[in-house]
Amino acid sequence: MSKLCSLKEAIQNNVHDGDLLYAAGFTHLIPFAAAHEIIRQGIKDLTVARATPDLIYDMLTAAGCVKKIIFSYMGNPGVGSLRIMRKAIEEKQVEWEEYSHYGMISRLQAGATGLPFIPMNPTAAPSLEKANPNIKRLVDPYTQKEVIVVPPLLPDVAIVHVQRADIHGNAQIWGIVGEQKEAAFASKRVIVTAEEIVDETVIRSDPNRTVIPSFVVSAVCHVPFAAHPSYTQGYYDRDNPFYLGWDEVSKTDESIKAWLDEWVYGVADRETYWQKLGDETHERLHVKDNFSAPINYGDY
Amino acid sequence: MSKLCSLKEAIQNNVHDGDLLYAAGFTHLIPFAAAHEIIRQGIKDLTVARATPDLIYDMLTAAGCVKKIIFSYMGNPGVGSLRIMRKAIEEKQVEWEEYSHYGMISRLQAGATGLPFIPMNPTAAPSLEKANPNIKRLVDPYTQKEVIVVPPLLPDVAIVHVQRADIHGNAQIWGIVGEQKEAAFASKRVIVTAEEIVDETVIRSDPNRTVIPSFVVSAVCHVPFAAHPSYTQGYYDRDNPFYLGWDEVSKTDESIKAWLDEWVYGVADRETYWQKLGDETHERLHVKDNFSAPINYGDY
Amino acid sequence: MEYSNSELLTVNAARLLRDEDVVFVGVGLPNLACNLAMHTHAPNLVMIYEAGVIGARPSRLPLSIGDPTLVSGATAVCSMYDIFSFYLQRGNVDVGFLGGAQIDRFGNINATVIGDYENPKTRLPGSGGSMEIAGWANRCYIITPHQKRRFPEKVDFITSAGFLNGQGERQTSGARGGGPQAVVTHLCIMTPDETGELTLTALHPGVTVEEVQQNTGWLLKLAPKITVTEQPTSEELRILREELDPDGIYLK
Amino acid sequence: MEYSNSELLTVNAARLLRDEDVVFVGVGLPNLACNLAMHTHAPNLVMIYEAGVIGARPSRLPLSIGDPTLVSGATAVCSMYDIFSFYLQRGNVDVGFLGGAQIDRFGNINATVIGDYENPKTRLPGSGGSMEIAGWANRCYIITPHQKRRFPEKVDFITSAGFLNGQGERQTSGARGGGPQAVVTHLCIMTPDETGELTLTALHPGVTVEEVQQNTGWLLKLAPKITVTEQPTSEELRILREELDPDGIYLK
Repeated sequence: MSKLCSLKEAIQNNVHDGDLLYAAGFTHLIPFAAAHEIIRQGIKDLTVARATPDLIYDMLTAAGCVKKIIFSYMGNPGVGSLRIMRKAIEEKQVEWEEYSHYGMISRLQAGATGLPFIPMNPTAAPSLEKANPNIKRLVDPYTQKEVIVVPPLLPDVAIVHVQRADIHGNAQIWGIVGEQKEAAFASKRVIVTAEEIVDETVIRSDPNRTVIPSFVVSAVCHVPFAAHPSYTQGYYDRDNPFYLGWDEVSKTDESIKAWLDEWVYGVADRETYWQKLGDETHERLHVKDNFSAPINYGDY
Repeated sequence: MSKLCSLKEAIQNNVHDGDLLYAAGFTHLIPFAAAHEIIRQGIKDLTVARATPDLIYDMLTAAGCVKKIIFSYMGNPGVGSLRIMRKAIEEKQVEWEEYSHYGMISRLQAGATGLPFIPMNPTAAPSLEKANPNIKRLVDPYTQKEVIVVPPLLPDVAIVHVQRADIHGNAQIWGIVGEQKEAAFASKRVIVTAEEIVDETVIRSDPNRTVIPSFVVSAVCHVPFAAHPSYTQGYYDRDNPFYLGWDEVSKTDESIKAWLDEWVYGVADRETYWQKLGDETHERLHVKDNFSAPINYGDY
Repeated sequence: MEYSNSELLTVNAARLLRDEDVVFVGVGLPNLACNLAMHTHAPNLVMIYEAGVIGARPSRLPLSIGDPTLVSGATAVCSMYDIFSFYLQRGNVDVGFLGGAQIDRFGNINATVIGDYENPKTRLPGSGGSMEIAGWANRCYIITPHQKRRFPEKVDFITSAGFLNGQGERQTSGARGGGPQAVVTHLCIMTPDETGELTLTALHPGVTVEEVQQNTGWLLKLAPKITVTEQPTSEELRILREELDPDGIYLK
Repeated sequence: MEYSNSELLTVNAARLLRDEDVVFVGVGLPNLACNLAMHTHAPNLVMIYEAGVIGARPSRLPLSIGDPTLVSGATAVCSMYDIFSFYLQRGNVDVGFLGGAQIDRFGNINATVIGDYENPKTRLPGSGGSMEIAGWANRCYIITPHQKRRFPEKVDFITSAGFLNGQGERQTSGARGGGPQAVVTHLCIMTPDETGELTLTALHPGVTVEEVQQNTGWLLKLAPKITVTEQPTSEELRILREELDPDGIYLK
């Protein structure tokens, strides 16, 4: 059964005002194309969860889509501050809920595996536990020592960008796999955007590579370069100048508005956006091939 | 730093009388060669843990190496009863401790991740929980409902057979990956046997495929066909007639002794064992090639 | 057309499956039933094996749960911890097939021990994954030959939960799955009533209520209306015999 | 030979690493320090990144924790849940590098907020993985410039634990790691005494105790014997400048 549709349709059908959204991808495969489509569709009051809000949630916040943010590290990776979200928190324009990376990922793991909590060992750091009542303690019945527990995170919708998927939604990822699997399994609905839509036989030629199975997927969209300015391992590089440039763009309301007008509202879809970036950028982000050693599954 | 050594050395240095042993591999990559070497070295009083004891622990029990068995399914897969272990339990010649598959694997997961317990949801089945005091209950602090918990399993030594490893111990597995990773990370010492010892560059050409990193490995041994009569995906098939034949062999003390004399005590190592199996068997277990679609990691 | 008891069981099990069901399947008859359903009314069935294989397309009859033919050509392979947690515990499995040495009045299954647990008369293989399948699959089906010793009023050990002692006891246990929805035997189909008690609801062609009762260890409740199952069609039998088990390993 | 403060920090951080250490490393100076150690006395160092990369061999200077150059040629890549649980929580990480906006007398770090948490004066990025690194790595090293505002007597928020309020409070917390073993600044090296209080144990060449004290927000304890660190060698500087950061991105 094909779940292939346009990104526009996928967002229309699966992302609604007030949803809890998890746009997955730790530093890699960040689904920027989907976020831009959410902005274009004017979706409001989202609770957005990510270990690292990154530029993707800075953009959603700037466009007024965000009511609340759940996170564990709010920075512009390798650059510095995430100005828009930081200001929104400092000025209390958004609500926030905060964890450490492992706490955040444990919440997803609990959601993805159907558990009411996941334990983690004590870290000795007391302040976040005091600030967030969702972080609790339990006594280990075997040693009588205390463990920290966090509750499941159960997003309404996860968006996951992948290297390749078939039309049913079976999706394969390589390079940094982050929390993609956990986000997909934890969520009620899953949108997959893919660099390539491949025949089912390609997926079936390497089943160990499959991270997300078709039956947890709601929609599959063919969106090359969907992760720019982040990257897709083996397809294109991270656009570091973009990350550095965002530090400037995000300094004033005017420059933010101008950027959104030009690069989000002013383009119809990712294909237009990519073409607009131009040849120099395409060339700069191009990567040479580097193939893995082959794997023999055997013909049984 | 090379950890390459003979299987004989690896067992001598890492498996001791009274150890808790986990020979990993759910139906696939079962490390029979290592078990035979343990028998040859006359190691005693082992506590042997595996989800499925399979023929490998039937053999260890027959040879008098086993004091206690921890398991979740004690059968000859696809054939029927595991006669030797079953008799040992019925006649109380060994101690035993029993879980469901998920309980067993959760114990390994807890051990491998450094947690004092892992929760699982209630299954409604009451009897095993009553029979095994290690299975406890906790109240979920978020919903006040009960969850089942099991404590970590922390073997003294794990044995893991893999398709390929480098001399440092970085090991890659494909096909059924079972509980190999969890067993390795849970254990104090890890012996890796490999169908092929490859150059480090082969491992580094596909880092997502690596299941076990060098620094948890104690010894690496080059042992082709180490999994016979189970199989190695892409290398050779499962020897079904052997599994069927074991049902006969394991019927009497005489036939068991004769088998051990001929196939374990009577052979020096796996190479001799494999040659002794003969051409007809080699041919029957041979598999044709079937390669995965290539993966481009990119040259960054 | 003539058919064996195994064929009858397999055909009736296959008919309980729906298209797009995600099925947690073992080897033997359940595997044949799933493949039969895929060849007939449920082409989009997804088969999951406890060894961590998803969407298997075995090109030969798998002889064990870890047969490599389950992996080559599958859509995904994951670890054992993941198959039980992300798939089964999370609620992603629609159907589980179960069997066992004893099945009782409330659909509880014993696959662990005959006699006392500490002093076993006969030691059986134990749970494997069946405790979790019975607890967490949305629907479970029990496939078994119908013999009196297999159907005691109360099992010696509850390896996998049916409805426990009935009357909603399963519901208060916290287990997410719906429990056994049907017991398919070579004589009949029994389904639980609202209290969880197995009730005779359908007979296979030519079988009488008396015959079923004689082979059951308690006074079996009868549904107000007992139907008769449609006998295996020649197409169903052809697929089983020619395509799925040509050597008659499971169906003889 | 002349050297910058960043070069001084990096060289002294590198010297704290031992061969075969498994290091949980971020981008920037810690990454350079690890690479320098690999090029000198610790060729078998294993670098782990919180993005899930093990044994990275970056062929260019990684500019973010998720730089694809960390993946190509690494020995292993795993999920974020796995890197924190199988590696860090399990105790497989020997060394963690940490930094932060504030470091206090007992080596506690604030990377979360200046001012009140609910009413932040300045909102900082937050923990990321540093809470777990500080808790669970066997040894932690804090690398930071030495300025008075960075070294208050007490941090506003303990993002990552040092020795809390000292006197064994960390030990009773249940955290497995040994806590910060040294704070390396561009002026000196401070190590905790038996109560967990940071103590001046070594000065960099040409730096005085007074200079350190003027840049520290409390009356800094002095070790009975304060040593002087060996200045960066020309070979160390050559590797840093020519091989590791030729564009001077981090070392200018």
